[in-house]
Formats: sequence, structure tokens, C-alpha cells
Amino acid sequence: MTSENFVDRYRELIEDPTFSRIVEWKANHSGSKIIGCYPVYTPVELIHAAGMLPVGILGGGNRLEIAHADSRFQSFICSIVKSTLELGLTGKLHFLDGIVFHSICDPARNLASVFQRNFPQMMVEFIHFPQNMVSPHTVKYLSAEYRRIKSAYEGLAGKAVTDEALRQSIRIYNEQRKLIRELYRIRSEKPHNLSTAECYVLNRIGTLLPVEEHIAIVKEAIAAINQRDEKPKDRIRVILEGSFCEQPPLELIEGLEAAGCYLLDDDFLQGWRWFLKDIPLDGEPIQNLARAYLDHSVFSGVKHDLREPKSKHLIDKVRETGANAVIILAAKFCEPALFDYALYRQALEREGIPHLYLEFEEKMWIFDKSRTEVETFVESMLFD
Amino acid sequence: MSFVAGIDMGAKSTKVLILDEEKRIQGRSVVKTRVDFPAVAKEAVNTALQQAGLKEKDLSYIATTGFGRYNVPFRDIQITEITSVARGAVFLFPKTRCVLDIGAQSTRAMRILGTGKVQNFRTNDKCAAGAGGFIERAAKYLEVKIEEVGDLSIQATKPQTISSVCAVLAESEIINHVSSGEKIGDILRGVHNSLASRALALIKRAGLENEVTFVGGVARQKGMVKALEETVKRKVNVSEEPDMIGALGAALLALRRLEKIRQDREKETTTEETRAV
Amino acid sequence: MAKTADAEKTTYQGQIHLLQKELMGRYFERLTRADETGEGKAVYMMISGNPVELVQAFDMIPVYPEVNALQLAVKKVCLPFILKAEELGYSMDNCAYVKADIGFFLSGRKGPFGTIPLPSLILCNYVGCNVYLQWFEHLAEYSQRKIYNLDIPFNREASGKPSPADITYVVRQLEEVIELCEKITGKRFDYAKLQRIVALSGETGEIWSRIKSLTRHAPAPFDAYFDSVSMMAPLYCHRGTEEGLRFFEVALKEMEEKVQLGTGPLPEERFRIVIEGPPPWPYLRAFRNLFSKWGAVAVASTYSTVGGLWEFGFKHDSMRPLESIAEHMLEWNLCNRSFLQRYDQIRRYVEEWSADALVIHSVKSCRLFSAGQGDMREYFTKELGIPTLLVESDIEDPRYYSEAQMKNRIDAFFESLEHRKILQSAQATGGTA
Amino acid sequence: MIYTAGIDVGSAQTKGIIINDRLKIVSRVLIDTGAYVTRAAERCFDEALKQPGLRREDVAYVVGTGYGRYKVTFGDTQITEISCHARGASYIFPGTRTVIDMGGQDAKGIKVGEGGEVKDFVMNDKCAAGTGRFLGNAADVLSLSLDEIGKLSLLAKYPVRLTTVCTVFVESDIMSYLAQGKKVEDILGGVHSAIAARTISLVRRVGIEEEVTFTGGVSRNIGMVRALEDKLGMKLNVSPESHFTGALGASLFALERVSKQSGAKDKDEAQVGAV
Repeated sequence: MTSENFVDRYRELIEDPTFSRIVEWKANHSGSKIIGCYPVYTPVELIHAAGMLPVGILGGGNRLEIAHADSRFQSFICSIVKSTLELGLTGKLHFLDGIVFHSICDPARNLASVFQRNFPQMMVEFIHFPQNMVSPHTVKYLSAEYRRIKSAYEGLAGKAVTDEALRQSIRIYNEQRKLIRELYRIRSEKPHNLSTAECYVLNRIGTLLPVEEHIAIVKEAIAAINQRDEKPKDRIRVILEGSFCEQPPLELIEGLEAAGCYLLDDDFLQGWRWFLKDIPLDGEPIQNLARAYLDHSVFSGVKHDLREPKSKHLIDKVRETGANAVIILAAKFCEPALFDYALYRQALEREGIPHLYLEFEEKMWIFDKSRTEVETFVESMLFD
Repeated sequence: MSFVAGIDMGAKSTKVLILDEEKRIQGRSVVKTRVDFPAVAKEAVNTALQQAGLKEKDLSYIATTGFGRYNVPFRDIQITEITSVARGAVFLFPKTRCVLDIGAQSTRAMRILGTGKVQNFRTNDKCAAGAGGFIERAAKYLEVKIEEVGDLSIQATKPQTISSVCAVLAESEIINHVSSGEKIGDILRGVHNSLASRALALIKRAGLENEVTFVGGVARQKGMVKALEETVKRKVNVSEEPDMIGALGAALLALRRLEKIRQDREKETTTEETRAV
Repeated sequence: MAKTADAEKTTYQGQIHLLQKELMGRYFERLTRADETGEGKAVYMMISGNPVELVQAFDMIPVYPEVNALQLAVKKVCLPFILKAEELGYSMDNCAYVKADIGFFLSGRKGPFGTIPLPSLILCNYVGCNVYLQWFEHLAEYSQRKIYNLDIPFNREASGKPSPADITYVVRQLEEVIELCEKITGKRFDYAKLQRIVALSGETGEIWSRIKSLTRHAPAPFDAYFDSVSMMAPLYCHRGTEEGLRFFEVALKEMEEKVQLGTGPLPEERFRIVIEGPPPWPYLRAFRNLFSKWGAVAVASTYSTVGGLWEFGFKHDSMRPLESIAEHMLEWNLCNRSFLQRYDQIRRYVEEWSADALVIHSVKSCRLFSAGQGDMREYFTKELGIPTLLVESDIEDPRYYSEAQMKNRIDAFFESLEHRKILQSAQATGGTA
Repeated sequence: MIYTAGIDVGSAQTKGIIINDRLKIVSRVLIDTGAYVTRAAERCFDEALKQPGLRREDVAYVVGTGYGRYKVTFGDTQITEISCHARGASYIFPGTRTVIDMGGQDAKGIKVGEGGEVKDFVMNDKCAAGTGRFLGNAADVLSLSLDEIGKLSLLAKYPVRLTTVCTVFVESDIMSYLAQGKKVEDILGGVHSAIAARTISLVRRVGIEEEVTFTGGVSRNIGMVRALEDKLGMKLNVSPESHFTGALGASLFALERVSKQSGAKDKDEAQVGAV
């Protein structure tokens, strides 16, 4: 390693179920408000422009014991819904002034209601993202929805959000997203120089730090990574898809690579790098945000864009990156991901692209089964 | 003449097979898996060596497989059970294109090529679990020896349905059948049928191909084989020692690696000779 | 104490059940004919908050994949279709309604109840249930037919009311659907006709809500869970038609007579319960008997409001046809209401229909219904002190029903309710309790 | 002298109790249920009669309970084990307000009133069924007996964490830990605390009120008793014959029925009070 490993540097920060780093931030910024953002995507610009800190609330990872939430959500509900509620019920989200959910799936929507009932002191917002991508009236609707959220946050922050402030926030997040796109480019071109675990960690800390801080860190990281010149290993090159909401434990990501895979692309933390290109700064900012959602956002299993077949983006990715295979890494009980897989599977077989289907849970602690499956998959591609 | 060993360290038992270069079986052994894995592996290898009349140093290459594959310090390579089982099955039944492996803990289905290369595979879903262990618990509850299960089940006249996919709830269904006074054979056949239908689902997901080979300890149970044949609607291959196939596959892969290493050495030496000239 | 298993089963088999069979029989004949002769154009739609009025206005045929799945389960033939879908790659954990219907769709669409025609339009009325989006997206990929996502903003504001922006958004989309239907049928849209249909819907809804309020009487004239089911199909498939209206007029008359006679679905009404959650279709009869045996009658149910919630005052308005269709989809059905609004709906049922207890049937397939029902139980037992039972199985997948578990929980629940009664009566009669 | 009996037919064992109208236990029997449930119930009853030398006709009323309660064909009625455990527990420990019952099939949390009546109860979710069997399987995988594992688990220094309370998957979890070279007692410690945690979150749904009485077959497992007490931070009532609680409750209900039938009004009210 020509430069230090970013996993070691930031592991503690992202795996800390007590969010001590953010609690600290709040202590040092008396009066500033914090809004929790449940996956997949949140228009963080609206929060930032109101002078508040958006923080990714992505479940409790595998260091949190579920002792209360499983009495509210049944065993067939995915892990992230339960662990997020557990965080709340055990007082670990006391630093939140508000939390925002949206229409990704049915359990997440009901979770919003359960939060309202159990944490009356918290401002619980729910965004309905449109699923009609073709109607000319959708932009109007989404703009109205964003204005509703904006005024709610103006109330909480006690200050009006000017178009200028909003443009400024869009500009900053444009920069952050550009840097993350750069990280992903490096990783897909020279996966031996940037491991997926590192790429993930550098992205994940962005959900926990003020955007300005994160930008500085990623800039520095990219510079360091560009100095690296590792020897490529004999590994298969795969595209990973399916983990857009609940996030797999770091050990699992590391395990996939150790078992002999280079991951050229993935959909981890998709919502924090949501746009394929910068959001324009000129013109009405709210409308620009809405328009960008409809026309320039990444593919997502929770966004139903009927303008192209579900599996097209995946097949394209494989072709563009020259990957040998696809690994579907879906969260147990995640209906959107599980439904997508049915169509992916049929398309991948049509295209003759080998794939492996794996399920994970964020609370996973033992990885033998998945390790065995990945090893077998790699063996089946390497030996003949 | 040089020899290789394949060690399959499974949840319940550890199997060893020793092959010579001609792929002839020279020694075999089966030992109950205990907590002290390395010792168990040693013991199993030694028993097989004795049978073969060989010494440890006679083994040129050792390949391990099974869940304990990493717990054998003296191995040369470890391979997953899926890869090794596929190789073993195709060696015994060259036309095999589909392998079903039901072990103590898990059930696996794979679609393979003529070379034994795994094309596609599926292991059982958490909630559709149910493998050898499930049958053993049923047998225990019904107070019959595991060896008798196969014969009792094959005599079933009116197999009971066990609809739940969850092995735990399936067990309470068994309890219900028992308490409503159903025949033991009929219940056991129900157990076999439910396992078979779950297996079929797996096989279909991996891709059902013409010739199916059934491996793993459970394949010793006649009733299970019959249930499976009825469900997949075709004859399935079963060898006399279906639970040794993992070890066999590992041993075969060991042989291939050995050849490869030899070839590489020869290349080196020849290149050295040419340099010398 | 517990009666033995062969205790009274429901004896009730009124006219409406026969009338309903006939009505639905004709409906499925129409579908089968459409498939065989290509006569009529089918529109696939979802039950929740369905805009069937638009479809009727173009004389197109409403087809509900949920009804296919339901019928397959009731007829106990759904499992092979579920398995077929799982072979294709659908997960054990995906909604079995979808799996059964997709397996069925890809196997020729022929069921014991009739044949389902291919769609001329796949109209995904996305009302609450996110799985709908997946379901119809997949059907569109398999059938390569025209699909339109009719996006209904979720009822998310504290007021429980949709915003003006929401209503305009939906009305605009309805207008786009009208254009689509004109293209598909080659007919001009007839506004007056839509008004007539919406007027019929209005009357039908009003009668339906009167029928439902009859179960406030003790004994309740019918079971608002198990018998309501029979009245729901006509409500979705024939709403906005004369014969649909007639069905509900007959039903109202019959139920009013039963109130006069003081008869109910069971010989004796011993417990009045509210049931939350969809039924276990593959075991409907067995499930019902577990309650009948205890003389328990459902006086209200949330499931009977998925397609529309009329009992709290909503009525389609022929003067504002599109707006009131939009309001029906946005606000007046269970699926587009928040979980907390559902708590409130159930609370009203318990109070205004004077129920003794709440039974939550938690189904794995439908997370819209079930996700978080543990919190619901918490609210009703701890905040309101209403005896609540939560049992788990599934709406479609026969592999998730465990008779023994179910029986044990339901028996124990009613035993404890009976104890309460003994105590209360003892206290009432000045017993030394 | 009036005698009544309670027969508790569980998935693993069948328990029988005979009491007299002075509420004295005159006999108790425990046998394995095995594959023939009706026969087990019969055998259990006959054995119970032997001890005090009674004939069947001497017993005025028999209540069947447990999973096989409908198989107690000679019984006068059947009552679920929930009601019986509540009743039995508060008879042995009158201060009981919460009952934790762990059997082979289900785990239950029961909130009981002063008279031992069930105020509210919950049973394990589908995916945590077979609590007793969970331990059984763990014992099997480690080739230990059920009675050993409890004591062993107390020796745990670094209890492992289990990812699941699914009975099916505890086995593979344990195998993995063995493969990692974890100590048997630490694995068992993990197994016990996993079930304890799960059970407590279950019982919390009815609200945990002191005194808490622990009944059912698993209550004989000292490791589970300790694990529950540690997590709850309170002592549990555990009777040395806790596994008879269901049968006892059943026999008490039986006695109550008899006195009702005999229609002695004063007794009737007394009983109602006692319910």
C-alpha cells in the first residue's frame, strides 16, 4: 500500500451506533438543527439551505442488538426498518430535530407513522416522490411537494430559505456528487488501486459529516489514491446491484473482494450520488431540483421509470465496464430489490451474463454461507 | 506412483478418500466430526492411509472441502463443497448435468457442464431450509432409528402432506399428524415429499437438466430417492456411497492441480536445458 | 370453557351470497368471452381506490389481478402458480398475490373461474401499495402492452387531507387516461355518461355505507369481515352500473329484515370483534370456524375498505366527476391513508360499533397492511386498553398457515375474554369477586 | 372427597396432576409424549390414578390442556395452556402478575390478574417458534444433553452473538462458531442470552409486572433462568415443579367446574372470586 487504507481510518466513525461524532457536532453548534434522512434519496439541499445538518439514518449495522423494535415490526420485515426504530426506542436518535422518510416501500412508509406516534417531539416528514415520469404535470406536482417540505423546514429552522441560498446549496452538493462520481470512475478503471470497501467508506462518511468537510476529505483522498500503483490480482470483474437502501456490513463487502472479485460498480448509498450530472444553477432552483429528479437521476429500484425496461441500465453497465459477471446483493425481505431480481435474472440469462444471487442482512454477523457461495462462483468462473 | 487425498469436513462427519494417479480409490474413511477439527482431519487421513497401506509422506497433494475446509492446517488447497461435489458426480456419472446435494445442514442444486464445471447453483433459502437434520429430528420425534427411515417411508400407503416450508413449523405439522394418529411411515414419506418438493424448486432455479445425480448422506434413504424421482419425474443417479462424493471431487481436483504443477516444472526444466545448451 | 372443534359453524347463506355468485359468474363469462372472441377491451387495474367509473364510461372491462389471485387461493389452486413464479426468480419473500397472478398470467390465464383476457391498457392506479408498481411493471414487460402509472400522492399531511396541488395533479392525470382510452377504444369521451356513472357510484356507495352501519345493531345482521367479502367484488367490478346498484339495494333490504328479526350469521352472538387485515384466502372457511365456534362476529373490518371508505361520509359527486374520483383515490380508501389514520379508523369502529375486542390478522404478503402491526397492538392494548389478538399467516400462500398455532392463539384469546365476562357479570350481580 | 385431574399433553412430554377438593395434590406424573398422543394421555392418567390408588370413576372431572388437549378423549373439556399456566402459576405464587412460559413449541408472555385470570398474552412470532427445540438443536449440534447445556452456559466468559433466533439456523451459526474455534460454553452462553433477549422483548408486549413466574419445560434449565434474571434485573419465581404448572392449572379449573355443576351457590361465588 503506497498510502494508508481509508477503511481503517473511518471504520469506527461509520460503525458507531451512538453517532458520537454528530452528538459532538451538535454540542459545538448550539442552536443548529439536525435532520435525519432515511434512504434512499432526500433533497438534502432543502435542509442545507435552511442552515440545518442532513444526516443519513441508515439503520444500526451489526453492532446493535434488536430488543424492542421486533415487537413492533414482524419477523418478515427487513432489518433496516427494525434497527432504525430500535435506535429511536433506545434513545440513540436524541440529537435529531426531525427525520424524513419517503415512498420507497410499504414498511418504510408505515415506519414514518410509527415514528410520529412514538417520538412526538421529532418533526417527521414524508415525501411522496412521483411515479409518473411521463406526465407534463409531474414537475409541477414535485415542485409543490418540495415547497411544502421547504416551508416546513423554514418553520423548524426559524429562517426563510432564499433562492440564492438554495442555489448555493445546490452548487456545493453538485461538487460533492462530482467528486464521488470521480471516485467511482477510478474504482471501475483501476479497481486494484481503490478497493470497494474504501470507496464505500469514503462515500458513507459523507452521510455523517457536514458536506464542506466531506468535500475536503474526498479531494485529499483522490489525490492520495492517484499516487497508488498496485499490482492487479487475478480476480473476476463484477457489477454489484441490489443494496440501494439497507447497507451490507463492511465485513461482507471486504469478503466479496477477498473471495476473488473486483467490483467495478455498485449501488451502495445511491441516494447520496443521485444525479448523473450537475443540477443547473440558473433558473428557479426548486424546479431545477424537481426536473433533475425526473430526468437526470440514477436508476433506482424504487423509482419506476417506464421510459426504459427495468434491466437495461444493468446490462449497459456490464457492457460499458467490460465486467465478466453480476452479483445481485439484495437485502433480505427487501421487496423492491427482490422484485427487480426476477426481471434481472431473466434479462441476464437472455444476454448470457453469469450472475450470483446473494441475500444479506445489515445485522449479519456470520458470513460463511455467503463466503461459500462467492468462492464457488469465482471457482466456477476461474477453473474449467 | 504418487497419491492424493480429498478431505470433506462436513457438519456431522468427516470423509477422506485417497486416489492414485489412475484415479483408483486406494483408501477411504469416515469419522464423526468433533469440535477439535484438525485432530479429526488427521485421524480420518491416518485411517485412510492405513487402509491404503501408505504413509503420510506418500500424499503429494491434499485438497479439502466442506464447511471445515479452512480448519485443516496440512491442506494444499481448499475448494467449496459445491465445486467438489460437481466434479465427483460427473466422474461417477459422466452424463450428469444437474446435481442435488442434501447434507445434514443444507441443500444445494447445481447445473454443470460435461467437464464438471459449475454453470449455475442455488443453496436453500433460510425459510425453505430443511435438510438431513430435519429428517433426523422427525425420526427422533417419531422414535425410529435414522437407518430405518428410508424403508418405513418407502412402504407408505397414504403419504401425509407437510405444507409449511419453514422447517420449524413443518415440525409442528408433524406433531399434528402424530396427534391425529397417522401412520409413522406415511408421515416420514410426507417429510421426504416435502424435502423433495423444496429440492425441486432449487433445482429448477439452478436449471433442471436431463440427467440428475443425487448426492449427500440423505441419498442413502430409499424413500427420499423415490420421493425425489416422483417429484422431478425422472430417474436419478445415486451411487453406493453418496456421502463420499464431496471427498472424491476434492481428490480429483487435487490430481488435476498435481498434474498442472508437474507440467509447469517440466516447462521450467526444459527452458533451463535450452538455456544450458 | 372451549367448545369442542365441531361446535356451531356459520349457518348464514343469504340471498346476497347467491346473487353475488350469479353476478360474478356473469362477470367472468364476460372476461372469458373477451379472451376468446376479442370482444371488449380489458383494463387491468388495482383494487385500492380504483377509478372504475372511467373504465365504465368507455364500456371497457375492468380486470383486477388481485381478484385473479384471490380466486386462485379460494379455489385452492394457487400454489403451483406461486411456485412457477419462484422458479422464474421471484423470492420466497415476495408478495404471493403477485407471484400467483404472474404464474397464472404466464400459464395461459385460464382458471377454474374463467379465462382472463390480455390487457388493452395496464392502468397502474398507484394508491398506497408500492408493490402495485412492481406488479404492473412486470405484467407490462411480459405482455408488452401499454402501461400508464396513475400516480396518487400518499395521504401524508397531518390534516389527513390531500392538498389542492395533489388534487390537480390527479385530475390532470385522469384527463391523460381519458385521452388514452379514446385512442384505445376509438370512442369520443362522453362527459354526460361519466356523470351518470359517477351518480350511480354515489348511490351505491351510500347504500353500502348504510348496510355497514347496520352491524352496529346487536346481534349484527351479517359478519362485517367474512360476509362483507361477498359484497366487495360487486363493489369493484359493477360499481357505476344499474345492476351493481340493484345488488346493493337487495342486500340492504335483506340486512334490514335480519335486523328486524334480530337474527345474525350465528345462532348466538357472544363476542363482537373488529378484524384488521386481509383474510387467509386459502383457509377462509377453517379460519372463520375458529371464530364461529366462540360465537364471535366481526362488526367491522378494515379490509372491507381497501377499495373505498364510504362509511365516514364520502359520496361521489356527479357535478364534479373527475374531482370526486380524485378525492376517492386520494383520501377515501384505506390504502392511501397513513398507518395512524388506520389506528383512528379502527378506534372508531371499536367505539361506534361497540366491539369487545380487536383481532389483527397479520399477513406476510401484504406489507402495506402488516408492517408495524406490532405497534398497532401496542397502541390498542396499552393506550386504549382494548383486548387485542395478533395472529400471523398469509393472504395467498398456503405454506404460511399453521392451523395448530392459529387455533391455540384464538382459543386462548376467547377464553380470556370469557373470563372477563364472568368477572364483570359477577361484579354486576354483586358477587364476592 | 372430590377428585379432579389435569392432563397437559405437550409436544415432548405429557404431565398429569390429580387434586382433591381441599386443593391438595394427591398425585403427579410425567411421561414422554412420543408418537401416540392419545395413548400417552391415557397412560399418564392411569399412572396418576395408581399412586393414590384411585379408579377412573373416582375422578369427577378431567381437563385436557397443551398442544394435544383435544387428544385427551376421556377428558370432560379442554382449556389452552395459556389459561392453565396463568391459573397454575398464580396458585403456586399468588403474587404472580406476569408469567413467562417456555415450552417445546411456543414461548408465551402472560399478564395475569389477582385471581389468576389472563388479562393479556402474547405468543412468539412465527419465526421464533420452537423455543424448546431451539435449545434441543443447540444441544444436538454440540452433542450434549439438554440438562447439561444450562449449567455449561453459566461458565461462559465471552458469550458469542447469534445472528438469528431461527431454530433452523442456530445449527449453522453454531457450526460456524465451532469452525472459528469458539469455546462450547461461550457458544451456549450466546444461545441462552439470545433466547432470553428474544423472550423478554416478547413479554414486554404485555408489560412486565412483578412478580414474574417462569413456567414450562425450559424453566428447569438453570442457564435460562439466570439469563432471564440478568436481562430483567429481577428475580423470577421458579417452582421445582414448574413443568407441572399447566397440569395443575387444568386440575384447578376442573375442580371449579365440578363445584359449579354441584351448584353450591356459596362455593360458586367463592370460585368465581378465585377465578
